[in-house]
Amino acid sequence: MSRTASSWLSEAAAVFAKEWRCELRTRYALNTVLLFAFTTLVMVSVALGPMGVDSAARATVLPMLLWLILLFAAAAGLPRVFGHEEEKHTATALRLAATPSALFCGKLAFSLTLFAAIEALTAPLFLAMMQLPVAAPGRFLATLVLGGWGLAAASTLVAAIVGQARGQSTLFAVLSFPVLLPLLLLAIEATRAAVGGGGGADSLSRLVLYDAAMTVVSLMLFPAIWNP
Amino acid sequence: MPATTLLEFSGVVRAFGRLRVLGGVSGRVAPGTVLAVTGPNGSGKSTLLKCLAGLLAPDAGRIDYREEGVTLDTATRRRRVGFLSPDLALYEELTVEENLHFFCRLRALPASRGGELRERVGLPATRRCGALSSGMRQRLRWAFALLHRPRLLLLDEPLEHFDAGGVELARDLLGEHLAGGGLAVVANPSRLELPHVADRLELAL
Amino acid sequence: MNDGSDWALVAVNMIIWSGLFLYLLRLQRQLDRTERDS
Amino acid sequence: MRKIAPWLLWIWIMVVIWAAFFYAPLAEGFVGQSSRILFFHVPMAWVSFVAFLAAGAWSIRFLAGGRRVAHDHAASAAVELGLLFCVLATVTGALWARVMWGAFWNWDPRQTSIVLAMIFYAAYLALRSAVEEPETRRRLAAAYAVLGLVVAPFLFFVLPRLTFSLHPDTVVNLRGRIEMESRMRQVLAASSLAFTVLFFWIHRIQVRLKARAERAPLGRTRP
Repeated sequence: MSRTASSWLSEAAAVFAKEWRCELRTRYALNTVLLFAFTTLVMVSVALGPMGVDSAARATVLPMLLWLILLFAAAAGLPRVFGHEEEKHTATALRLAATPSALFCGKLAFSLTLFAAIEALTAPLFLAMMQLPVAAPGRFLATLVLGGWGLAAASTLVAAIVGQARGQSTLFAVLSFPVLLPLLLLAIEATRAAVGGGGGADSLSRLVLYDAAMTVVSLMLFPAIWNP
Repeated sequence: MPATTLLEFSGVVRAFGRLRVLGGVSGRVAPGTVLAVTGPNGSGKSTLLKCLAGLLAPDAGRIDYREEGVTLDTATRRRRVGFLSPDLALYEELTVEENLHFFCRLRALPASRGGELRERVGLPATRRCGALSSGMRQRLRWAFALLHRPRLLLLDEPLEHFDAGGVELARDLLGEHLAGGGLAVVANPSRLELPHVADRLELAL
Repeated sequence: MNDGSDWALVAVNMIIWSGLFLYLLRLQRQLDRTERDS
Repeated sequence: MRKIAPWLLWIWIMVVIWAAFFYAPLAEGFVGQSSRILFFHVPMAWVSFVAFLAAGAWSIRFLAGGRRVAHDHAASAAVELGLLFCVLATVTGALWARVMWGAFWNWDPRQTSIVLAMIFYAAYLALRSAVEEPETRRRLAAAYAVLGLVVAPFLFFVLPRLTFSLHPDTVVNLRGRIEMESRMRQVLAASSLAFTVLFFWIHRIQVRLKARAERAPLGRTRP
């Protein structure tokens, strides 16, 4: 089995395809996450409502709400990315057949696309329900992409660690929040700038820095987590 | 068959917490032969096979596996061996064909290889693994283990859930593997009645 | 606003630091004792 | 030498305390004497950061260098000690905030980031207790500590710079560009060094105690 780049890429693609095929069959993560995001959205908008937050604070408070909703949606759907493999003993077959780095990239791609789906649904709804005008749509989109990337990368790595421990759901929250919160603060800053709330101009560059560091460290660390 | 292909392990120790499951086990398997590992439940058969497969790091001891004179490190060995065990499972929500196709892609094998083995072990293509009987699941494990034509087979309880037909299939598959110069370590091979058993390893509690 | 709390504050830090030092001594003694026993 | 070494450190500490009061001048804009806390609060935060870096470094050695148990002991001891210094830094920071701005806690970015660091490394200990199998526990804990090498610098240096910080940035910022009188800087350096020596000394002893506990378990073995 030569380790050419193309076979590595097809391995990662195979993992990605398998993840989505299993997901669409069981619809486990998708349902949980979308239901979760939607109910939180409704709750928040009912509680706060367009008039609930006075206009001055809107541009600073609402971005925080958006990202909290996205964070909790991620925490609902992403931790099982590796957990179900260990529980159902399919992890042994994967350890025998897959290259760790390709496996991680396939799983990361799945988390990214799943999270993109969450954002694609939640963000527009949030803006509509909150009637929040966006001054710089391009920057807003960039923040969603970069914030989503960081969230997915960190969650996938923590999911790999938690996959092999007891009491996974609580452990995932405990382990992932301190990793995700700095990213969240950056994303909120950048979102404020995008919505026109001013400030946080260089948050985008810090987001890129955090995402890159998180992705590189995850790739290097995953073999140590995955191999016995 | 040149002896450049050989599995040798010596002084393999493995404990779980303070429970010492393997206390310095040794053995040697040459091409075309089988090492039969027997012993009561909990004597460490599965643990030994997992260590040999590289799925479990031994606390002490040496595992040396050479293929055509090239010694393989643990990570390479793990992906070259054919491993079968009762707690190995494939994806319930995927069909037999999709499962085998997935592992063919992981191992950079043509999809036809999956189909070929599926027919050899007699499994329907489009049934979901979740809906397979335990005997059929065991046949699928054999297909998974032989998918990439491994030189070394590590079989833990290979006949579990098998009826007479299953035992017949296992004997043929293992016979072909050994005739082709393959090596095998088999735990609890009682009903296999293998002529090729060259060596026995009795594990005590 | 200076109601002497600044001195109290500085004193707390002194206490913390010497506490750490005593912790060091206690550990050192504990280690010597275990090494002597075995 | 072993007998008198601790007392050499004690003398050093005494000298630093004396210097903090009589050698270094008072910084302006502080309530009375409170600026002197600078020589104690800042080193505590600095040492907790050093501890977390050390834990990451030992974890890399553990993962890359044959997964030796001694490295795992060193990493977990560094985290435990780092957490202690992190708590102390947070407490002294809150006390200072109380004296300076009348409120113990105002979620100032620097306070937020040190608490996040505390949560992260408390999570490291939670992870260690959640995995029974010793080999897996060490491997996963080491991986998380290496992840900390990305998170901790971000928390200690990047995050506090995010929004306006009540913290007297002009006087105190860990990035080293400390605009202070040279004499204050000298005392701070001496104090930080003393704290760091104290950390590594306690750490060395704890590692040996951990190794001894694992070899001849006196009843309870450490996680």
